[in-house]
Formats: sequence, structure tokens, C-alpha cells
Amino acid sequence: MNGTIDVLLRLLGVLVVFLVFPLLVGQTEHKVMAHMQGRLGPMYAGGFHGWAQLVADGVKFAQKEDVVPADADRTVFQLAPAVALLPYLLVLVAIPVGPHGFVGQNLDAGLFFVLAVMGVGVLGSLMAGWASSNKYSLLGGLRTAAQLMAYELPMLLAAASVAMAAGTLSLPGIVGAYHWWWTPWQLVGGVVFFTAGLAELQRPPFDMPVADSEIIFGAYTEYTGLRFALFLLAEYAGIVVLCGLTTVLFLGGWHGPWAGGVGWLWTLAKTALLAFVVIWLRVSYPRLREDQLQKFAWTVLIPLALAQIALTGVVKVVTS
Amino acid sequence: MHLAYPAVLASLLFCVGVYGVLARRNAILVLMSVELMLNAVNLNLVAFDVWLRDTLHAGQALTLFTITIAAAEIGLGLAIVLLVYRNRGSSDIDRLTGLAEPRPGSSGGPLVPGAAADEDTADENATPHGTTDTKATEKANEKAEASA
Amino acid sequence: MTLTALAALVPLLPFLGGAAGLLLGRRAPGFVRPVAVLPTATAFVLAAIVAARQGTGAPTDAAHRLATTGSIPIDLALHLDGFSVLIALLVGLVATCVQLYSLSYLRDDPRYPSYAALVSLFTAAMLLVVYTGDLMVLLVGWEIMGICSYFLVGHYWETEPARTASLKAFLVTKLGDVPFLIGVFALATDAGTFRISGILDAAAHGRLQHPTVTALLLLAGVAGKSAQFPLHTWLPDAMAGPTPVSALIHAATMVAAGIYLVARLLPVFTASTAALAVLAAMAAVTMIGSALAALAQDDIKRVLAYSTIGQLAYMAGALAVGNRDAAVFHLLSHGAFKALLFLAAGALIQVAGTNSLAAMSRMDDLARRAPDARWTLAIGLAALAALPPFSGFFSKESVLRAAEHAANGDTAHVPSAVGWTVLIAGLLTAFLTATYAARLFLLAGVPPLIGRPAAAPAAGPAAGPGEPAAAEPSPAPQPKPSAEQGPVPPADPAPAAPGPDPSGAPDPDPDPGIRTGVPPLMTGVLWVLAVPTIAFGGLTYRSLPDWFDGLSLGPALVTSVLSTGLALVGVLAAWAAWQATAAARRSVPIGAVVAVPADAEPELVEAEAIESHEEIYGDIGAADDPGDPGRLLLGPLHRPAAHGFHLDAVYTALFVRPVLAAASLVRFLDRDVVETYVQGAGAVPRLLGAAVRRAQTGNVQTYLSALLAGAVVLAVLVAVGG
Amino acid sequence: MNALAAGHHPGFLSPTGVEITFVLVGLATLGAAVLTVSTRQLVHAALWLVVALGGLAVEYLLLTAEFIAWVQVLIYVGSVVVLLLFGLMLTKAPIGRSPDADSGNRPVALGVAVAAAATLVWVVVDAFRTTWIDLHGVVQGSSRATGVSLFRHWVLPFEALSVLLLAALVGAIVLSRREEK
Repeated sequence: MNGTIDVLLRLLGVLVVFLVFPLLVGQTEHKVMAHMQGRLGPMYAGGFHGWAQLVADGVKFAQKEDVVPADADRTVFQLAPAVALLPYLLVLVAIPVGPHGFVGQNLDAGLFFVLAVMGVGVLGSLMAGWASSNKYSLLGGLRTAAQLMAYELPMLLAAASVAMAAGTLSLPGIVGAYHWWWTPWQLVGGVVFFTAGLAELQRPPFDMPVADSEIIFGAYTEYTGLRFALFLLAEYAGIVVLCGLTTVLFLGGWHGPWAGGVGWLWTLAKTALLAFVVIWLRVSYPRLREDQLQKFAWTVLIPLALAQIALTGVVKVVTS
Repeated sequence: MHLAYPAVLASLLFCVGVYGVLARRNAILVLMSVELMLNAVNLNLVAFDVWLRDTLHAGQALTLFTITIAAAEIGLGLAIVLLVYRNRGSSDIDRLTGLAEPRPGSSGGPLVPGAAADEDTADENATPHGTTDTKATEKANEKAEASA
Repeated sequence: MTLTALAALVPLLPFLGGAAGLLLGRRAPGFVRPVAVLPTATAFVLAAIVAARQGTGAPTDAAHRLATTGSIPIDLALHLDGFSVLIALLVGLVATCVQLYSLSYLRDDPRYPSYAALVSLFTAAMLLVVYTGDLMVLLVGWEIMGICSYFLVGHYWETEPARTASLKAFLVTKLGDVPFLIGVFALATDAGTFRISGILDAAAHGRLQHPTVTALLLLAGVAGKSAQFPLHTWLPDAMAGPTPVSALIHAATMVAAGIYLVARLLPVFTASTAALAVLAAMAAVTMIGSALAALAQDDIKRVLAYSTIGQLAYMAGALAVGNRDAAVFHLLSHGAFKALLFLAAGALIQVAGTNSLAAMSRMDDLARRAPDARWTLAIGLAALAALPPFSGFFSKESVLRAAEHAANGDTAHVPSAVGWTVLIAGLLTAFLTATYAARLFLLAGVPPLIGRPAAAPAAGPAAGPGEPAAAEPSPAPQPKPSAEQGPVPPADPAPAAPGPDPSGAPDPDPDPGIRTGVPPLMTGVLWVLAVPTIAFGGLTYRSLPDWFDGLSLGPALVTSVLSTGLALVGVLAAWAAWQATAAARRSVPIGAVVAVPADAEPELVEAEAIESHEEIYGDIGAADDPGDPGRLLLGPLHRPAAHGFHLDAVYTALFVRPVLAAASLVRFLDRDVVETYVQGAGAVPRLLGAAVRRAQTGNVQTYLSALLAGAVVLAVLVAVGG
Repeated sequence: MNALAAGHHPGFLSPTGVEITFVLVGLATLGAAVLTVSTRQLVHAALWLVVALGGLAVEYLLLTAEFIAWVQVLIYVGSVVVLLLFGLMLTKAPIGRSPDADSGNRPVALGVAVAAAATLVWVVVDAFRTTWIDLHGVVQGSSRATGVSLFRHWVLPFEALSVLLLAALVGAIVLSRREEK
């Protein structure tokens, strides 16, 4: 029984994180963007600096009519947001926050699990795009899928480099094996991983598939109300997951001063910092064109990732 | 666990795949059925590997290889199907009978004149709202219009 | 340079010249003539040097192993002795003369480059045959000569006679070459080598297993190449080639090869009495028959061709009596005077515009227009008739002396019957040869109007030279057209040259028709050749034995008196007959001359003459000319002799028709019998295929369904049965 | 999931939790597979295929082949099905039922498939009636075990496979390229 309660508690914790953190990131984005662009941003909801703006947004979404286009494939259309969102929820289970089992579930092939399940998310976009019965949606869906397929490879390769360095696929194991000099050693891999992750999330500057000035809102054009909110939630959950994973893999997770006591805090702090970077990048970089997008993945990121693997292998052989 | 469970499940999945391969008209659906057959085999391999407690893990290694080959196969298969679709305006495999023995009476094989019937079904296949705007379908439509 | 290197250069130079000519022919026309003449001339000079250095010394042998075959090796061997160096000298001389003569004779011919190159190649092949010490290499030269003769005889391939003649030359010589090849192999198998020295060694020690068979097989090839009965028929027809080619073939190269080969391999032949007997019989028949045929020919070149056959038969006769010195001596002197004769005849044909003796015999000013040709022709004919002191006399006497020697039974290995055969045939032929030589000269070289009114020369130019000179003195030519068989009526002055060429018929201006003179180059060549014709025999018969086997070559008294007497009788007979028929010649105009312009090159004239001959005069060998002394002399024999004793008809009956019949039988068997089975065999699979083909629907799923259903059935069967 | 049903004698009538789960997931997988080959909506077929493949991944997990399971998810669900969807969309897959999703070969196919299924099930059940898989002890399909076997005993085929993949990559690119004219 004890084990069951333990599992339940862990899952509950993950769920809470899943529900809270993306909102935090969203709110941060509002404020950070506003400040960076020299404006105020939402200031009224909830009083202090508009802290309840996202809650208000949620209420707004919930109130809106849930429209399904007449020609659409209803089932698929309605299932799509769930398919897009669910992988991130599952992935959160495997991300360790602190030492000594401070993790949803310690999986033997945790890294592999995380990457595999994140790959499923693309189905949501494709389903949404196709089922909307809208040319822009379909095109957006296809673009999303193409982009995700293209960037999955450098991401996997960069992650493989870390796994090689640590000699394990388990995420807590990887963090446990971390030394401070890993960060410079795996720097290139980290940058590749983070960039590819950004592209997987279709965040600017890789937001080609959902660029409103080109194809309205890509696969999500026809979505309204709560379902649209779920897609947005998936995006912010994705930011959390990406930043968490980058932290765990490349920045040493809970490692830091007084790691024994406040290790989890270190993880959260690093994740938050990365989330800030994500927002920062959105504000600062222009959008890539579709062909540039693909070219970037195949001609820059993948070679870099391969070079990183080679470097890791060499160092690994030399030091062992 | 009883070995018969995975074995029977694999057999049934395989036969479902066989049915799909034999009965489906769309080439992509046939490819899906082939995937089902491959997966059935994979299940069998894994089950027997676990049963035998093989020190070499031959079954699992072979499964990994099969999965890899399946990925390669699907890539090539789809490329071929797309090419056929681009050239013929159809991916129905029972229409791709270019290798049939020409009847003594008819003037040519089924694929020679781009047969009007082919064009009609190509239009039927198109989604009512013109789902895609790829160049391939544009080309097919142009061909249909030109012959109409 | 060593002797062998010099000797190797001799055949190599013309060969390279020929190859260069073939390559350059179209691209660099300016080089064609030097490339044609210079290598041949150099080869001649080198041959002379080789002859001088070899001299009367011991034979020089050099060999380079060319190919190590499985059994009998092939060597690139040189063998230099008196025979070979002298014959090479002759070949070089004649070839150089022919090349020079051709410069003028074929000066504007568009095919001159290939012609000259082929002549060079021909020369090279003959020199190879002469110098080589290995039978296999000899065979190579032998066959190259065959193919070159095919091309050269067919030089005027636009004309029907040339085409058939070239084919005939090729096929008939090949007919002899096949047994020859077998004979060579048999010889090599017996001797264990292709080297001639080795073979001779084997023959001397009696190691040849089947000397008779081998000798007869070789003899077939010799008969083909040297135009001996019964394979001689190609040679007269080969006159359809240009005259220089005829000179080359007859004097020095092709036909000499056969005699030379027998001379080289004489011990092989003397090993078999039967072979010698056959050779003697062959020579005798050939001698007499060719002499008779020569007496009846109308075409001047055919007369010379038959004379060649006869002279070759003399050489064969000398070989039959086992005396190769005499044979080669005659070969050398014959080469000189026969080349002279042909080249002179070519000049005459050019001037006369016809090759018909009947037409020439009516040309008044022919001798005046070509005096050099006429006189050199006379010299050559005197040598041919073996009148002393021309070289033909000495060489023929050496043959007769050898025959007489053998007839007395004084020659080892040679039965006296063989000697008698050759001697009697030789004497008879001496008479006949003198007769036809005289006839030829009287018809072609003596103006017909001797003893006629002096007004004739005045009429000559006015009448136009190309036309029969008898036109004016016979005021009514039409009443006597019976002599005419050709499609062209007797020419009268107005239609100057009613040849087959329509452009010539309406020629209003007589002047262009005048063919005057022979180009100086040709004349020079003629006189060059006249020198050995006159002097060679007399000057050398004493020293030649040192070069050869050492047998004496001087004339013997009895045979000299006999043969010279017979020759004089022959000349007188011909003159008498000529006088007797003079009236007919004066009264019956005959013939026509070709209508190509006078300034055209000689070669064109000859081509047209050959083409029109048969049309105008009937059969190529004969013209129904009552003014022909040969007709009077031969009497009833004239007609068969004119047609070569109808040997061609015999060949047709013996070979051509059976082959054609067999071919049609084979065709019938193939088309109607074998083909039926083949088609029947094909029909059954076709039916089965049609049935199976229905299963091919092109639908992959159907195929797969059948496949899998079959697999399931098999699985069930295995599961149940196993 | 691999620490289950220890100690008691296996039997048909006393299925363990793993077996029950396996059968249930298997039924779901089979149902999804049947729908994959029978639905007339092309894209739905692909989506049902996702379910079937995912179900198989779960079955692998139940068979303790953990690594294979995640590979299955990564390659099949994440890539192969996406490619298939791509293909369907590029060949104008319609929304709604396609009347001609099945060819005229359907009855024959059904016959062959049913016959084959009957034969195979009969043979398999006959052969493995009394065979049991021991799922206890060392996990059979951990990443470590798979990695060790793969890179220690199967290196050569593994490298050959990489060449095959490269060839397939090049082939697919060449095939689907459009001539620039």
C-alpha cells in the first residue's frame, strides 16, 4: 500500500507541476515581453501587475463557443488537442527535480522514453491540421510535421551525446554522473538540443508553421475556446519540459552549492532561467523562412550534433 | 506468462495484415498493412527471445533491425507511391496493371492513353474542398482538365 | 647495315608505302605519288645492293621466332640465295617501272591513290614471298597477292568484265590455294617445321611420308597462281585490269610466285616421279593450248596473256625435268620482256583507242604515231619468239637443253618420258609462239597500206585517225557488212568515232580525236625495259650458273638450231598468211575506236576499250575478221582456240551448275523441310503461352492472393502430414 | 510490472495480472488493427494504426522488453505513422468515407486471411500449449542488456543496417525529387 500511495503522490505532484508551471511561464512571457518592448502588458486582472491575467484568459477560453467546422472530421478534430498535450504530461513524469528520488518515476531508459513520447506530439498537429478541412490548416499541419521530423534528429543526437558521456539512459543517473566540466564539454550539444527543442515547440524564431502573417494560425486556425487553450497549454508545457530537460541533461540539474538541501531549487532556477531565454529569443529574433528552417536543421544542427558526439566519444575513450 | 498469448496475438495480427495487403486498394493502406505484418513478426521475436532467455538477445536485436528496415521501407515505399501518384493521378494498386497481358482486341495497355476513366476517379478522389495544393495534385488536375 | 637488315627493308618499304598511301590517299593528295614511287624505287635499289652483297656466296639464313605454336613453330625467316636475290631484283625493277609508268598512265584517275598503294602492297607481298625462308610467312605474302590482284584486276569496277574478271581471278586462285594450304600443312607435319631449309633437309633425307600427295597438293596451288592448265582461265580475263597491273602480274609478281615456289621446293617434287610427270603433262598441255589460243585472240592484251601462260609452262617444264636454273633463268628474262610487251601494248592501246587487233590492223598511221611503242613491242616480241640474240632465246634454249638432257635420261630422278614430253611440246610451242608473235606484230605494228598509192597519207589526216584507215580506199563499205557482228556498223569518215559513247558520235571536229604520241615518261620506261630484253640473256648466261645450282645454261647446238628454225618457219608462216589476207583487210573495214577525248588519260581509253570490245567485236577473245592471218593458219581450230577451248563452259558444267543445284537443294531442304519442324516446335509453346498469359492480369493483389493461398495450403499439408 | 506472479504454479485457470493486462491490451491492439484494415476513412486507418502500434509497445513493456518498446514508440508512432499520414495527405485523402477503399479482391483476401489465421492459431496453440515465459529475474530488455548484445554480438549487422538506411535515404530523396525544368 505504501508503494501505491507513493506512486499516487508522485503522479499528483506531476499533475500539479503540469498545471501550474506552464501558467507561470505564460505569465512571465506576458510581462517579460512587455518590458522588453517598452510597454506595460496586462496590468489589471487580479490587481498587482495583472497577476491573474492568465486565469482570466482561461475563463475567457472556457466561455467561448466550441466550434467544429461543418466539413471537419469531428472525432479527429476533437481528439487532436489531447494528443498534442498528453505527451508533455507523460514526459514530466520522468524529469527529475532533486536528488534521492525526487522524480515522478525513475525509468531505466528515461531519456529514451522522454524523446520517444515527445515525438508523438506531432500527431496532434497533423490531426488538427487535416481534420480542420481547411487548406491553411492542412498546410500548417504538414509544415509542423515536417519541422518536427527534421528537428527530432539533432535533438536525439545531442541527447545521445550526453547519454554517452554519462553511460546511462536514466535521467537521474545522468544528473548523478554530472561534473561541472560537462557543461563546457557538452556545450555544443546543449545549444543544439535547446535550439532543436525550440523548433519542436514552434516557438519563434521557428514559428513558421503557425505564423499568422503567412498561414493565419497554421493547424490551429479553426480551433476556438478550450481546445485552443489546450494547444496553448501544450506549447507552454513544452517550454517547461524543454527547459527542464536541458537543465537535467546539460546544466547539471540539482547540482550547485548546498545541493543536498536545496537541489530541487537549483533545478527550478535553471529551468526558469532557460524559460526566460526562450521568451527572450521570441522577442529578439526574426522568423526563419520555411526553406531556411529545413536547411538550418540539416546543414547546421545535425553536423554540429555529430561533431559533438565525436568529441564526446574521443574524450570518453581518452579518460576511461 | 503463457507463451501462447503473444504467439496467438502475433498470428492474428499477421493475418489481419495479410487481409489488409490483399484487400486494400490504396497503396498507402497496403503499406500500413505491411507494417502490421512486420509488427506481428516483431512481437513474435520478442516473445520468443524472452522465453528462451537468449544470452545473445538475438530476437530483440533482430526486432531492432526489423524496425529499422521497416523505417527504410516505408520511406522508399512512400516515395514510390508519391511518384506513381504524381504520374498517374492515382495510387490505387488495382489500377496499376501496366504489366498485364494486353487483350488481343484492345489497342493498348491500360496505362497507355491515360484513360479517361482514370481521370474521372482522380477527380472523385480529390477532397471536396481541395485538401492539398501541392504541385503534384495541381499537375494531375491540369492533366485532367487538359484531357477533358 | 647488315645484309639481313637490308633484305628485311626490301619488302618492308613498299609495304609501308602502301599503308601510307592508303592512309594518306584522301587527306594529302600531294604525297600520293612520291609515296607510291619512292619506296618501291628504294626497294629496288636495296634489292640490287642485297644482290650485290649476297652475290654468288653461300645462302644467308636469318630467323626470328615469330610465334610459338602448339606444335610447329612459325619463324620470321629470311633466306637469301642466288634465286631469291635475282628474282627480288626483277620484282623491284618491274614494280618500279610499273609505278613510273602508272604515274603517266593513270595521271588523273580518281582512284590512283588506292591503286598505287595496292601496287606497292602487291610488290611488298611478292618480295616477302621471295625472301622468306618460312612457308607460313610465304603463305601470308601469297594470300596478300591474291587479294591485291582481286582489287587491281577489278580496278575498272564500273565495267562488267572487270567485275567478273576480278571475282574469277580470286575464286580460281583460291580453288588452288585450298589444296595448297593443305599441302603446306602436310609438308610441315612431315618435316616438323615450316622452315624451307628444314623441309628441303627432310626431303633430301627422305623423311617425307607422302611426297606424291603433298607435291600434287602444292601443284594445285602453283597451277592456280601461275595460271597453268586447268586453272589458267583467270589470267586472260584478268586483262580487264589496267595494263600496268597486267604487266606487274605477268612479269614479276603473282604468276612468278608459283614457279618460284616450285623452284624453291624442287627437291620435294623430284622426290615423286608422279608429281614430275603430272607437272610435265600440265606444262605440255598448257604450252600448246595457250599458244594456239594466243594465235586466235583479237584482244592484244589477251594474246600477251596467253603468251604468259605459255612461257610459264616453259618454266614449269624446266622444273618438271628437274632443272630449276633454267626455270628461274627463263623467269628472269621473261619478266623483263613481258613487262616490256605489256607496257608497250598499253601505249599502243592508248594511241589506237582500241585493244582490238582487227581494228589496229586497219590503222594506217598507228606506227607513225607511236614509234617507240612499236619498236619496243617488236623487241619484246622477238624475245618472246626466242629469236637470237634476244634474251628470250637464251633462256628458252636453257629450258630446251634441260629437257633434252632429261630426255636422254641424264638427269637423276627424272624419267626420260618426261623429258621427251617437255622437249617435243617445247619445240612445237616455239613454232607456235613465233607464229603468234609475228601475227601480233604484223597486225599491230606494220602499217596496212604498204604498197598502196601515195595518196593515202593525204587522206589519213582528213579522215580522222580514230577510224579505220580502209575507209577511203573502199568506196562501198556497206555492201560487205557480213564481217561485222557488233552493233556498230562499219565506220565511215563522217561519224568519226561511232563508239558506244554517245557523246563521241556527233563529234564535228576531227582534231580532238587525234591521239598522238606516247607521254615521254612511258616511253622512257619502255626503253629502260628494252635494255634487259635485248641484252640480259646473252650477257649473263655464262655467269648465272654461279648464282644458281651451277648447271650450264648455254644454248645447245641441236635444240638451238631446231627451235630457231621452227621459230623462223613460224614467222614466215605468219607473214605468208598476213600477205594472203591483206586484201581482205583492205576491203573489209572493221571496228570502232573509243570516243573519249584524245587528251584524256590513257587509262580512261583502256577502260572504255575494254568495255566496248565485246559490244563491238562479239566475244572478248575474238573478232570475226577475215583479214586475220591467225584465222587462216588455224583453220577450223580458230573458233575453239579463240574461246580458250571452251574451258569456261566445261567449268560451268563441272562446277558452277552442280554447286548451284546443290545450293537450291539445300535451300529447299532448309525452307520447306527443316523450317516446318521449327515452326511446329514453336507453335506448341505459343499455344501454351497464350493459355498461361491469361493469368497475367497485372493486379498484384491477385498474384499475392494466389501465392499466400498456396502457402497456407502447403502449411496445412505439412502440419497435417508431418 | 516485472515483479509479479512469483511462486505459484502457472495455469490457464489462474491468470496472473500481467496475463490479464496482456490479453486486454492485446484485444485492443487486435481491434485497432482490424479497424486499420477495414475502415473506409483513410486517415482514420492511419490513426487506428497508431493505436495498434502503441498497444504493441505496451505488450513489449509487459514482456519486459523495455528498450524495444520505446524504440517502437519513437520509430513507429513518431515517424512511420507520420510519414504515412504525409503520404495520405499528399495523395488527397478525403475527409469521410472513401467508397473504393477496398478492392474487388476482398472476398478472396478474407478467405485467405481467415484460413491463414486458423492454420496459424491452430499450429501455434498446438505447439506452445504448455510453454511458459518466466518473466522474473533479470529484465530481458533493459537498455543495458540490449546495448550489450547489440554492440558486442551484432555489431556487423548493425553497421550493415546503417548502410542500408543511408541507401534508403538517398533512394527516397532521388525518387521524390522533382526535376527542375
